[in-house]
Amino acid sequence: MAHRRTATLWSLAGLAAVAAMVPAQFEVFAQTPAPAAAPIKLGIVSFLSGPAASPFGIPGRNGAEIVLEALNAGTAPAPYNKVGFGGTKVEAKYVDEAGSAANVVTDFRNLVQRDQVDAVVGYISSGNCLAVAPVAEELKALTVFYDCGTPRIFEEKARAYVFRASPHATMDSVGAARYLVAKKKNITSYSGINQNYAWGQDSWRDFIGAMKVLAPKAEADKILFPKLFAGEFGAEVSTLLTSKSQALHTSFWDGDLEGFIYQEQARGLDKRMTIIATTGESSIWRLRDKMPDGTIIGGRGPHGPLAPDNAFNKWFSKIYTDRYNVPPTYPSYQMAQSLLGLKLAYEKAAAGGAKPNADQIAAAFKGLTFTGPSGETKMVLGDGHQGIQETAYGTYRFNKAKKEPEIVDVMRFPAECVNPPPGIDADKWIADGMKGAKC
Amino acid sequence: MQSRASLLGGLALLVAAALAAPFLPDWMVSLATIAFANALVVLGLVVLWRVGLVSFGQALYYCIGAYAVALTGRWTGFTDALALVLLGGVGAGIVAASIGFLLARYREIFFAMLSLALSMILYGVLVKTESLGSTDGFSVATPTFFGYAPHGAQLSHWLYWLTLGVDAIAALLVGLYFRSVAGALAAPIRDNEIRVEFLGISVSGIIHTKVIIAGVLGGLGGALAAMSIGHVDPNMAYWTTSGGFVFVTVLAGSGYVAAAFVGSLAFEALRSFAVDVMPQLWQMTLGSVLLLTILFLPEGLGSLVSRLRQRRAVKP
Amino acid sequence: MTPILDVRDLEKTFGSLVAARDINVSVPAHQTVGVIGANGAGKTTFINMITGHLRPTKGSIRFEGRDITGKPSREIVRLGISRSFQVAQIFPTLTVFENMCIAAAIARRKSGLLGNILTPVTSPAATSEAEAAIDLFQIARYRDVTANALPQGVRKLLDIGMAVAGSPRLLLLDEPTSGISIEEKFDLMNVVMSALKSRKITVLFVEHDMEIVAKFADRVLAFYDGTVIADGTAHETLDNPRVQELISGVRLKAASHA
Amino acid sequence: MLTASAILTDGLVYAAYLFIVAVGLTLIFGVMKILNVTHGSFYAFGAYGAATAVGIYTNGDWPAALGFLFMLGFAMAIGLVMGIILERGLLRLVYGKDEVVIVLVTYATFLILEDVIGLVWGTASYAAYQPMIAAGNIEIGDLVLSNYDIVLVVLAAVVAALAYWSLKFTRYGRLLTTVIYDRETAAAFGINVTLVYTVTFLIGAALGALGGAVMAPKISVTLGIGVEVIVLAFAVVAIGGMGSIEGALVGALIVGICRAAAVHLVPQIELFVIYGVMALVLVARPYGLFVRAQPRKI
Repeated sequence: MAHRRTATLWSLAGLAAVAAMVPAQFEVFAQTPAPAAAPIKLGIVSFLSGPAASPFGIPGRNGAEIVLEALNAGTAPAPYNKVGFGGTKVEAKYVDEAGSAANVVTDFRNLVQRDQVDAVVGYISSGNCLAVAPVAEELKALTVFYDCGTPRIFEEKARAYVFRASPHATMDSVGAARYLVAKKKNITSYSGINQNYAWGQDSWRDFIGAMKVLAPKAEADKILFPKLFAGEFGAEVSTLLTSKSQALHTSFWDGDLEGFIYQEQARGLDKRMTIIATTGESSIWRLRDKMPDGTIIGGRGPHGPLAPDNAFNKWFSKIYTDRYNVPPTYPSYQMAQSLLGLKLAYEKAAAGGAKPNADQIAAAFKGLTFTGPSGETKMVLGDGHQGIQETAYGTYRFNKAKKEPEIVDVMRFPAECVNPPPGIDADKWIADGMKGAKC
Repeated sequence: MQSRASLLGGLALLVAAALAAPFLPDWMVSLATIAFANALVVLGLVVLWRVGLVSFGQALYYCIGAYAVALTGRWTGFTDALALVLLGGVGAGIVAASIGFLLARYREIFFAMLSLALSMILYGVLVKTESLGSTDGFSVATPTFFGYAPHGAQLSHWLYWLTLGVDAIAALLVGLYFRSVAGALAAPIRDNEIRVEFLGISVSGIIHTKVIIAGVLGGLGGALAAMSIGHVDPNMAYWTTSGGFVFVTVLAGSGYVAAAFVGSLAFEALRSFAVDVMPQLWQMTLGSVLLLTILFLPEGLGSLVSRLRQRRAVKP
Repeated sequence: MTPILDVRDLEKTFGSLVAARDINVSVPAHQTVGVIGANGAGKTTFINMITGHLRPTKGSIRFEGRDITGKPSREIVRLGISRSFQVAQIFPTLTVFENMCIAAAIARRKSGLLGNILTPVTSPAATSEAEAAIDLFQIARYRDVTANALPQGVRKLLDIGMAVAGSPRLLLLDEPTSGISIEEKFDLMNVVMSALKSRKITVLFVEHDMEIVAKFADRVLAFYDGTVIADGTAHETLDNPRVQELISGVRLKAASHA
Repeated sequence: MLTASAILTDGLVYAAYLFIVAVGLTLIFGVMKILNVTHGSFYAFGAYGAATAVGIYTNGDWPAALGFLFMLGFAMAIGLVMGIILERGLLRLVYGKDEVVIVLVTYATFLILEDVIGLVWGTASYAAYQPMIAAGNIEIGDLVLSNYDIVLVVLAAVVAALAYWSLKFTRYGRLLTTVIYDRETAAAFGINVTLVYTVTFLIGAALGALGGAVMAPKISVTLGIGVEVIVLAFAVVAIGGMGSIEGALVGALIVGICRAAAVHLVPQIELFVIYGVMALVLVARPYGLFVRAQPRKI
């Protein structure tokens, strides 16, 4: 008898757990038959907690916030000067990307199905992008990745609803190799220190591949892969001190990059070899005079100080700096560029006047070419879903008079020079000698 | 009589949960699928916890189950969901059986630490395996059901039903196990191992069985989760994943088999809610709930039921 | 007839410490053997070696003709030797019935690799044996009391009852009356001994109280300095002058002073 | 030859870091039998505290050498305050519960404190490199060593010596040893175990914060640094034997030298070194190098 009652109680507990989730559902029902003036809803996903929050997540989020604010006010420069998206205001919901792939996928579904957002813009981790892409396809949910780098997203499968305006990471490593070879023509030896996870491994693979093509005589000496967030790099610095390499490639970012720079500087490694930091741009405003002069700096594309001197850039870096008291870094630019691309696609699809659906926006986004704060983006790879841009590398110098970081000796590489042509996988393109590069 | 009553109750709950699927929004079904898949791992931890052992490395089996499914699909193109789930369970079970020889010698915190070390070694191996995408992982082929290949909402319903089915069978078998000699010895072993040995039974043998059961359940859970998420990555073996499972175990308590399922669902709902409502403070929310559970509901959510029952029993 | 227990040249050393040496004892079935000796004389070491808790350094132990030297305790228990403990070893969070039931179910489980899993703990065979053992040891009124709430005497009875529920043929009792008040000792031993008699179990018991030894033992072994110095009927051993000088004498003197 | 001496010095520096991080954890475990996950929070708070202290200090016009001490003192004070709040406000309530349940209590606290860091210091990262850069470096042959690393090694040696001396030769140390050895007997002898617990937890918390403080100048102080440290410290402590100070020292040395050797000789296996060593040691000696299995009592 007692047990029967237990079973009943369990049923009640189960129902209660389900019921706990229901109110949100009613909210959705209430909003479905919305009036025409209802705002467009965007889900913005980036790291709001954990180690990737400070360098990427928060700048990305801030970039979205300030751009959407300007769009809603209609103060952005033309052709982005229509209010919101096509005259309708845009509302954003910010979600933390932290957690397992299961969490990220669940939160994505919640955004699309529970909150019924019109599009999701976000994702920093390549793993999360790879996990979200198939779900986005299954749900036919328009999704724009803004920062994740892996080329696999459009190489593994054709996608219909997934876009990425920012170029994939191959460009970063190829650009780094091209700049290095251009500046150090007689390089004989180089080393690499990259974090032991997909990003670090991929970056190094692309870099060494590009170096083999561009400087076949130079040899890779020390190849170091400390664990992610190792914090202490004493042994790595020692190993590198024993190397005769002229350059050191690193795709370290934020915490590890800054920690490494402090530690190598205390032991003078940068006096012996030039450091090429492919994400260095996102750290210059914190490292300031602690970033060694002469370091080769990349910013995952033409962002920040590497961005072209156009009206959009002036507008964006001004509104961002005014609000957050620090200049925008590349994640902010990537976010801005992605949002502006999405806005154009939306407005193109909405040309008829009615609110466009995901298919219409996707069709409009496909193959789009547009110009934003970081210059021109051409959606040409991945059947028009993956953007390419020019990239730029430069040499760091701290301007003591102005007390400001500077990037000098900037070299710009056209998009077709550092990106594979459509239809060819990045890995294969590099391995085959980067054929068809137009520099 | 007693077991028949809880069996009927469980069955009613199962049928209700299964029938509810078409009426619930899709995101809720997906959330419940992942929750119920994870609940299997939690059930395994409950089996261990009854004997006083906590594994901070249960993600090892979860990850093995998940990768078994994903790799089979990737290498052979085989996608039958049920067979893949069983494969995940068996694969994890084999691993559990082999490392069980080692683990069964350990108790208390040492058991927790060694299982943590083992799961972290798998994590390291997967991170090193660039051909499998390292930390990015890779996607899982869309599962089929005896040749039937559903899509969209149909797919999530079928995965949900499959998960419920596996859960039901697992719950039934674990319930029977708790009533067997080996299962009933959990409290005695926790209380007094030497006495158990002197009753003529091998304590390490029994713990070994429990490690295997927990391993199989972990593998099944991982396999189902992999199909439901559609993606696997080494993070599934990381210690924080194990920590999450232990968290739910504490939330659920070890008193009832059903608590693992309700606890897991409650946890997923709570996490979803916290991320939604306070994206910057969700860790604090989860931590506080865990803390309050330990302080005020030391036997977990399950004890709410027994408390209610006692209160009712007191009333005429 | 083969003796139920046959111990030859048994020796146990811990480093340079000799805990037991030259022990030769043969026990026929159905005998009740008392074991006496001062603390540290080697009684418990002797029991621990027979039950497999300690591995002998030298010598052999045979049970019903079968060599059991150095086997793990759980195997020895399965062969038919059980033991009780100086401090009652029971499962404190379970009730008396549950304690008994577990003991009975373990002994009655199916054989084979999965026997532990395939045998329900509350099989009819196990529950009826548990009830029988509870009745046999006269603790029925504590049947549903949690073990950590039991009085000392009942704990002892439960401990021995659990050993008996495993249907042993040889039972070793390590100081069954320790921690029990003088008034209760005889009652307790009466219950235990009649229970064991009814089950036809051969008994070896360690005891400090010579009156109890004299009353219940058919035969008494006296331990001193790790070895057996006297072996005979209760009277023979207790009257042995060396035993009186080295073991019981001290106690008798102390008793006479009191 | 160069490689060998580099391995040795790198190993020593890394071991110093590991020891300072692990010693508080092992002390708390030894005395209180608590595997303290909040140790990661102490570390993080120590690092953030140190960064704050360095910020305050470099704005003032004080001698550089004192800055290091100010930084350590500031961080350890934060550790002490946190320690007393946690021990008196929370852990006191759960003493006597299952060891594993207490681990979970500290895990929950750790989760909460992770967000507290975000609330107090925000999401931006902090730098505190000044003490390390100010310390300069010395060249020994081809190898350049940071003086700060040498200070770190000396500091670890001082902590180890202090711990050894105070456990052996002070009244409180002998009390601790008694409690570690046998809690019930200690209570029976009239030792105020509650007070011993509080003091131990405070020392452990301060040591955790010290670990974060000495590392702060070398790293970028950012969200999530605590998580990495927990597992690292657990591994060191598990290798040495939980609750053993000399175990933590030897464990740190083993891991430090193995890792340095891996980086110099076979960088591919660096990721596995710590867990590999830990699993091997645990297989051979289940309770770690310096702790013997408790004999089973009947």
